[in-house]
Amino acid sequence: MEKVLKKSDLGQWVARLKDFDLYGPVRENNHWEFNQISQLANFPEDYTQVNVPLKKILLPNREVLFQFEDNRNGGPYLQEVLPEEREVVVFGVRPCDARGIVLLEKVFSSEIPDIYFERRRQQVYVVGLSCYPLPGENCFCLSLGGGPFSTKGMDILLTKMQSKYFVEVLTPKGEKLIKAAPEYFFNPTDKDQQERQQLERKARAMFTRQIEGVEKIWPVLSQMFESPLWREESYRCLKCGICTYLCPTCHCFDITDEISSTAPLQGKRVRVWDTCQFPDFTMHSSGHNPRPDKASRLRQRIMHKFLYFVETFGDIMCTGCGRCVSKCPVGIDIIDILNKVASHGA
Amino acid sequence: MVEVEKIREEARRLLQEGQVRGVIGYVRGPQGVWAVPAMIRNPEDVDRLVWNPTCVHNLVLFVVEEKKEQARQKEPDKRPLAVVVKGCDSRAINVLLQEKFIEREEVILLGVSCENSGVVDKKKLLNLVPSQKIEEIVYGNNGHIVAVIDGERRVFPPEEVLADRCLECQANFPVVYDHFFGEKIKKEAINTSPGVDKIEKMRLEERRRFWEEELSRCLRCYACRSVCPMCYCTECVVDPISFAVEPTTTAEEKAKKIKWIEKSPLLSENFVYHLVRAIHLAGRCVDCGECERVCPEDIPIRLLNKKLEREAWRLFNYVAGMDSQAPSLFSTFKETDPEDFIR
Amino acid sequence: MEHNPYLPQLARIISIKEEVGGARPIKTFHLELLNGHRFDFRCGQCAMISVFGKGESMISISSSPLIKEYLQFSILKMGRVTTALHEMEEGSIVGLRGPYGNGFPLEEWKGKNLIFIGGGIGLAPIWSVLQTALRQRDDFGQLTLFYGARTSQDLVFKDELKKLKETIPVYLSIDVKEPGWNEYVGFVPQNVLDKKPSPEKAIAITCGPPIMIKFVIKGLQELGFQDDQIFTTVENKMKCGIGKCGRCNIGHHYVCKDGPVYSWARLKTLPQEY
Amino acid sequence: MNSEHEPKIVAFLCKWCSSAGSDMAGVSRLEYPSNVIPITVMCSGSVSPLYILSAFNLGADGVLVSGCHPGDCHYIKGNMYARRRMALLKELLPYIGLEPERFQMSWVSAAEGLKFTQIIKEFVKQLKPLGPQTQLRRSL
Amino acid sequence: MRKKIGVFVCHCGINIAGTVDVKKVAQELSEFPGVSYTVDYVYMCSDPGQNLIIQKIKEEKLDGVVVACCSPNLHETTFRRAAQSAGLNPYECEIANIREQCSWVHKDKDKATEKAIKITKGIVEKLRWNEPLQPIKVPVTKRALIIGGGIAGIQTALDLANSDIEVVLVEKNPSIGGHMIQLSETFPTLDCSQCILTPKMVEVSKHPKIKLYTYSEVQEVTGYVGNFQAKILKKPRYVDPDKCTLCDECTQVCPVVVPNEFDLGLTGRKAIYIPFPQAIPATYTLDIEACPGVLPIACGKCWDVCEPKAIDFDMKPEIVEEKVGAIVVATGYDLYDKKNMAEYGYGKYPDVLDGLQFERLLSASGPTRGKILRPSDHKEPKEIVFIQCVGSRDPELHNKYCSKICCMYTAKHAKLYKHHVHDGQAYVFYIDIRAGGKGYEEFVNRTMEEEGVLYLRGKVSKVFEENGKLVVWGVDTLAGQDIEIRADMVVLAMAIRPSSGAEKLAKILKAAQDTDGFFAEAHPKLRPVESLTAGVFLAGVAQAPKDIPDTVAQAGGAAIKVVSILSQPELLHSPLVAQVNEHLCTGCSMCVDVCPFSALSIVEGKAKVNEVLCEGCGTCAATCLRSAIEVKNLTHLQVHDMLTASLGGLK
Ligand SMILES: Cc1cc2nc3c(=O)[nH]c(=O)nc-3n(C[C@H](O)[C@H](O)[C@H](O)COP(=O)(O)OP(=O)(O)OC[C@H]3O[C@@H](n4cnc5c(N)ncnc54)[C@H](O)[C@@H]3O)c2cc1C
Ligand SMILES: Cc1cc2nc3c(=O)[nH]c(=O)nc-3n(C[C@H](O)[C@H](O)[C@H](O)COP(=O)(O)OP(=O)(O)OC[C@H]3O[C@@H](n4cnc5c(N)ncnc54)[C@H](O)[C@@H]3O)c2cc1C
Ligand code: SF4
Ligand code: SF4
Ligand code: SF4
Ligand code: SF4
Ligand code: SF4
Ligand code: SF4
Repeated sequence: MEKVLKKSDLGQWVARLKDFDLYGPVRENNHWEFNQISQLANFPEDYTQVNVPLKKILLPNREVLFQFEDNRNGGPYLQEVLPEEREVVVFGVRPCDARGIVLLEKVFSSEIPDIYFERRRQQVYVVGLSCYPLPGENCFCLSLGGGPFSTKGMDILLTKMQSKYFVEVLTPKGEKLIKAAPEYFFNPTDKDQQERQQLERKARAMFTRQIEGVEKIWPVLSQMFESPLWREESYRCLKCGICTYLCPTCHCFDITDEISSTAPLQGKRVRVWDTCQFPDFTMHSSGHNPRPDKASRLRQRIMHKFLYFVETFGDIMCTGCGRCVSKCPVGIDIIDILNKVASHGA
Repeated sequence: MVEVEKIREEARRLLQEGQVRGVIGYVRGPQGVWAVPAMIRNPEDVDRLVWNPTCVHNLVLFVVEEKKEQARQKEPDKRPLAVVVKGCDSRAINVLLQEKFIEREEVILLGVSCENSGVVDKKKLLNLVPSQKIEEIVYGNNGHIVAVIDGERRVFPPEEVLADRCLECQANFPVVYDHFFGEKIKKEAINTSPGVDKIEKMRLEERRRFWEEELSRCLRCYACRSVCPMCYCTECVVDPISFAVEPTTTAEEKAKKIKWIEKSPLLSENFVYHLVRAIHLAGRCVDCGECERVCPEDIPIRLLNKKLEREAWRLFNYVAGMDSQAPSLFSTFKETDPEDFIR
Repeated sequence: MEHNPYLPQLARIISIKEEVGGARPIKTFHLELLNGHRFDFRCGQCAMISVFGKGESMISISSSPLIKEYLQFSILKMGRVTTALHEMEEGSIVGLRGPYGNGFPLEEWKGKNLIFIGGGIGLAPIWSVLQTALRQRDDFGQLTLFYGARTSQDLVFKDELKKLKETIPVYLSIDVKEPGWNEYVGFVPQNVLDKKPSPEKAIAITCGPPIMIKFVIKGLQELGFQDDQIFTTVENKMKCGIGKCGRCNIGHHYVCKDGPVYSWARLKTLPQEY
Repeated sequence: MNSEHEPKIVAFLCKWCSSAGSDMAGVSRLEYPSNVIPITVMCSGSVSPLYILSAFNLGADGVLVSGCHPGDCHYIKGNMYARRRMALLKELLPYIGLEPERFQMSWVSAAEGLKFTQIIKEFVKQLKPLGPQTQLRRSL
Repeated sequence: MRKKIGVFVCHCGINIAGTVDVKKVAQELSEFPGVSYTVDYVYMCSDPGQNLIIQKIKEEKLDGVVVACCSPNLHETTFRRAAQSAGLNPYECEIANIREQCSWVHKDKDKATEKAIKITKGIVEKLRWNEPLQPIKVPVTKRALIIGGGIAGIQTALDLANSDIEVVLVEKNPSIGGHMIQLSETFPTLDCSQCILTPKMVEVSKHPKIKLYTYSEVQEVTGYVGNFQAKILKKPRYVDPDKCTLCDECTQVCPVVVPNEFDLGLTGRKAIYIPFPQAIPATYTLDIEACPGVLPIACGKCWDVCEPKAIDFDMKPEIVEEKVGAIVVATGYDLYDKKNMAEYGYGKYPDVLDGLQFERLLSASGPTRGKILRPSDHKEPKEIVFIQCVGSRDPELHNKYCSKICCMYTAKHAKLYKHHVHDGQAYVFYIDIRAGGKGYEEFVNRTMEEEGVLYLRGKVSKVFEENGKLVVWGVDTLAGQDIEIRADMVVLAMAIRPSSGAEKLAKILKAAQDTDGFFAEAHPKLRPVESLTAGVFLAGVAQAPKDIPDTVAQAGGAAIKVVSILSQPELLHSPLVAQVNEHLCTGCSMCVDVCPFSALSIVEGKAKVNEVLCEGCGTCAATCLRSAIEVKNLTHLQVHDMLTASLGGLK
């Protein structure tokens, strides 16, 4: 379903969504972050891309799995803690982040479903904002089958035009949101349609960064396990994990027990973000570490995204949002690395 | 002016003569102008070395990493490392010397002057010239920074684009070095930080709110610690991710590891993490500003270190990294140390 | 209610046996699930044992699936969780979730000779197969056990081994000479080479320290075993047990669900990340 | 704030002076509020800043570190190192917004039972109006 | 295995039970993890109480015991002994102080009970991680090294030797005797210094238990209490004492004259000389600095005349090693350097003397055979000015401390002057008179009253020469007027400074100096003869300015301290010492810097604890950023868990 919404009506519509928790991009220091908001009059002109991607709402940095308690005579007593029941609308999600959810779903909803993720996924409504102009200097979604107007993972995609938003309603969830204030949504005219298409074309022409020949990458990668490239490229890596923490698709976590009282024992089992870039991530209790150095960990990051995930799920686990490129403190550049990989195959 | 050709010459000589096992310096990064750290091992690669206002990194970190790496080797390469150091970086070297982490002979310091200027804060510059293609960034006159954008030169006054730490820097040329490139133009030594001033002027609740807002964003990625050359500990006391497990570590030892804080990025835990780190860096932090630069959440952590830097000076006349022979801040005292806070 | 894969069931420790003392102690625990829960598994699978407040550890189930009264785990004291387990008493309650992993393809081995080759705590996963094969004696050909440890003290299941000797050939070994030891002295792979088990209709199942496995495989190949006749298990660090937390992978394989049992034919095609 | 709040206080007392001083208060039957849990350490110089931060993290509303007067330290100069460390901590905590009253240091000799009680009394009095310390307290 | 801990709660009659609900404490603790037995009892320290502990340790197979009772200062030893007698390691017994720190200081029973529970839980948590420890045993070498052969060193040596302890006495000068042998008569009794000292010196030289190294210096000391190794440098004296017959032929022929140290330059001596006739050892020394040359033998006159061929130009410095169990520093003092006192013309005018020079003038064996004559013209001074506190008590320019003995010896000097020069007039400038000592006040008073010495309260601003007189400008602060005295001689009571090599020696011994440079005592009141370094003791002025009686008393004190160590077959040292986690230590040496007892060093890049020296204060533990060093049984983990337990959990 396609609609248009007057720019001035955005705030009215959002005000109608009282039953939801609303999230939208909020400026913090030097960047944008999805924070809870009470209203949304417009998307600020300088809104680019949030810093921590949407995954922070679906896979929060700390998720309580259950509580345990030693009730003196009966031994431990467990209490499952599931995510709160509350529906959340997130505004201004860029296509790359929305595609990130689709990839996360592959992991968390396949085989043994992860009920925490699933519950949150069900409750989250994604209202996207297409990318014109490109929000980031390192955007390269186009090389990975995405694009500045991609709708994957979205319930609604908004495109900012002259005086209105072009509204693509993509799922029943999206329809539900529109229904909250149907009077603000109109059918698009042909001109609207054309403007929308034109913007997309313009946006697609703006990309400065790209991978040449993505399709070559995974066959080449499978031959590159022992390549010296990993050592060279990882020399300056800080093993900080920013690249993965901020990645919309990275999802590694740790599970730990947090104790609030020792006597009687009381605590929570939680899962917290973790990353393959941390040295102890794979370290056995004995100290043996299958990925002992920065090179093997960088290799894991690239291989997981561009080879292993492809082998398992038939998709690349990177949406081209460019965060890891922009945010890496030492300029480790996945686009550059992939181009090098691709050129190995050439 | 630092002539980069001279740095290259020296690096080439050192490598050709086999005097060093490598030269840690800056090279042009994959994203154009922005320099990145690199280790040059062959004389042929020396021409990759650059020196310009984007050379923000504190390369001493890689000295630390190399040291650890060599310690793991069965047959360590005992030759020294050459490393390019700015003023702040050289102070970091001094702290490492003071703490006997390295010996003076292990490094050949290629000192560079910050040209009476400093390094560029990428975020500041990108706010001024959004999404344009910057071709080159070089030093201009009087501390100005010149950026070539789409073939055009734009001159920025230092206060607009320099990193905060450089604006507040007290040693903009190395305090210890073997070779020196550029001129020693001494900037006014101002032990001030407008950022710290601002917080000090706040009321208590405002300060609390300020830090709560900032630290609540901390992801505990530990990038601030990973980048810090002073955080070279084998195992960090406040973080559960860098265990020093060796074959001889017993099960009991592992079981007895203290969890001073939880791994979860709870606000309280973030506070404790940053407070411990601040205390641990008191008298050791050389204000290279790297921790703040790398923080993906733009948390002004430097202001914690800066506060303690100020207090160490005010209370104990101590400045980190100036003298590799002096005892460190907390391993000495004076009879006259202030004690008016004690009852 | 939906299944929550992270929520353990409660289990009671019904017995604890000290197998090995000293600096690297091993204890065998028998657990029984509380509240009448069932736990079906295959040989070679493992389970996550929780000590609440300390965490979880992945441990191989060493009893046979045919035994319903209890689940057996033999645990080497390694760190936080395992130390806590070693400090527990009979009657204590722990958490248990699983079973995890693929397990051994016992069905395919029917009628074959099984050669078990274990080292140290590595006997645990093998033990489950061995016990099952003993219980379904007619389904299998000859059973042979090679087992070694650093000293005679470090051997697990000492009492059971004694009994076992009466039914099948058991070749024990220790690394260095000891007074009173009249069996093999030397490393396990050497013992295997010495005794020359025949590859004819045989399956070799080996588990132990990585270095031992490496040489056992080499030895078996020398003896003429094909890569698909050799099975081993891999230990990678695990947290979730269900292929999500991203830790235990070898290439695109998640050891917790695609492993830990691998034929050498399969394992050798995977990157060396274990 | 709640004036009825009973603050939880941890006091790190050096064995030779301050702990003995608190014993002296006991021997002299000098009454003081029961809010303070004493933890006897060998020397004020052995109190790591970690202990103090951890005490706040684990729920203390106030922390006291007490040692021998300068020159009287059983270990000669442990208290002098403590003084330096604590001076910085004392500056740092209010900087992040923690009430300065919550962390105190004192010199109490083995004879100063009275001083010990006074310090505790005053500490409790100062902490009561502040209410519970929540800034560094871990809440799961 | 997890520890089984027993908690024993004492009522202490009503002392505890009156304010603390002991039953509730026991009850709550019984539910605390790891506690397998609890009981309360009326008097835990009584025999039945102790027996209860012993019995329960055995019956309940307890691995640890917490007694919640009075201050550990009172009964920790009692209960540890009880625990030990039940077969428990004493360090598995801990005290929770719920009396002094709880019941006695609170009135509200509920609150006191709650607090007692928290305290006890904390201690249980601590005990959980306690390691069983054994006292550290250190074998002891039954020998002592004494550095400095003044009266302090001599007295200590004799006291020790007479207690059957072997002594190595090292003196840097050619003879022992120190400053006392230079003195004339000594206050307050005015007995002849040499007369009372020489017998002791002889005794030293004869004593079978004393090994004497004169003209020697300690170069290096390694090891620790009970087991020191000292390297001693024997400077060559070029004369073989065994062959030398003291015939004095050599000095007769020696052509070189240099100032005589013994007489503080008031006389000269030859390049080959005996410092003074009663020198011990009784032998000559060839001053190689002064001798025109050995190679090539430019002179050799002495060698020619020496009958027994005692002179040996080829003698080389020799280093000997001695093993000792304890060390006494008795290196005494030097006078404050002349250079510092230019305003008094000291060093410029020959008749401005320091106290020691004046002693030599007074001495019957001195340069003037006991007559008081001006060095410049050998005339008897008729007007003499003594100035006290020269360089002392002057924090701005000189030394801030009081040199303590000057008041007394100045009074002595003035008195003796009057004895010699009856018609002379003596003036004493003083700030105030410090005559705290038995008979001292009386001595000073007699000097003032009987001898008519004029005491002027005030400072001297300047001394200068004018027409053969020394003009002394001063103020009399009592009278409030300026004073000018035209004197024949001025005697300065120069400040006492630690002897010149003290700093070097302090480093060698790793013994601390105080801010004035004297050796620092471990505690100003309670451990005045012990240094900060275990096994190193102090005697005499090396520690602080003092007179002979005090010196001798301290020497005796030092001796008995040494005996108390060396009389034991082995030393027992508390095992509560620091330990290093080598995995974590980076060798930054911050702990080494802060350790007050120099117990730490860096060995192969890691901190290493000398368990004998470590006192377990934990300063290192708080300094180490990486928690790589901790004190046994009070580790970070223990503190952390105590905090967790006593703060009672989070909500
Ligand atoms: C498939 C499989 C089967 C196993 N079977 C047995 C067995 O039968 N008997 C036995 O004694 N041990 C077995 N282990 C090893 C056992 O899991 C570890 O020794 C144990 O997790 C150490 O936990 P810890 O908390 O005591 O150690 P710590 O070092 O305190 O904790 C480290 C954490 O890392 C993880 N971890 C560390 N090392 C390993 C490891 N090698 N494997 C998996 N996770 C690890 C755990 O999550 C653990 O909680 C098995 C491991 C795997 C993967
Ligand atoms: C002018 C004057 C008059 C005095 N009159 C009196 C008096 O009347 N009555 C009285 O009670 N007191 C008097 N005193 C004080 C008296 O001199 C001291 O109390 C006494 O000499 C202290 O003895 P000592 O052994 O500590 O030091 P010292 O006499 O100084 O002896 C120290 C010895 O150690 C040796 N030594 C130093 N360093 C080393 C080294 N590194 N290695 C080896 N040996 C070393 C020295 O050579 C010396 O022999 C007087 C002092 C002065 C200055
Ligand atoms: S962000 Fe950069 S430095 Fe940090 S782990 Fe990733 S690649 Fe390494
Ligand atoms: S990567 Fe693509 S989708 Fe993501 S922000 Fe950039 S243009 Fe938009
Ligand atoms: S770098 Fe920033 S987000 Fe990461 S741990 Fe440090 S302060 Fe937190
Ligand atoms: S915060 Fe402290 S312990 Fe952690 S790495 Fe830095 S200095 Fe080391
Ligand atoms: S704390 Fe920050 S500014 Fe200080 S030395 Fe470390 S990285 Fe540099
Ligand atoms: S302070 Fe810590 S890291 Fe440094 S030397 Fe001492 S024990 Fe080692």
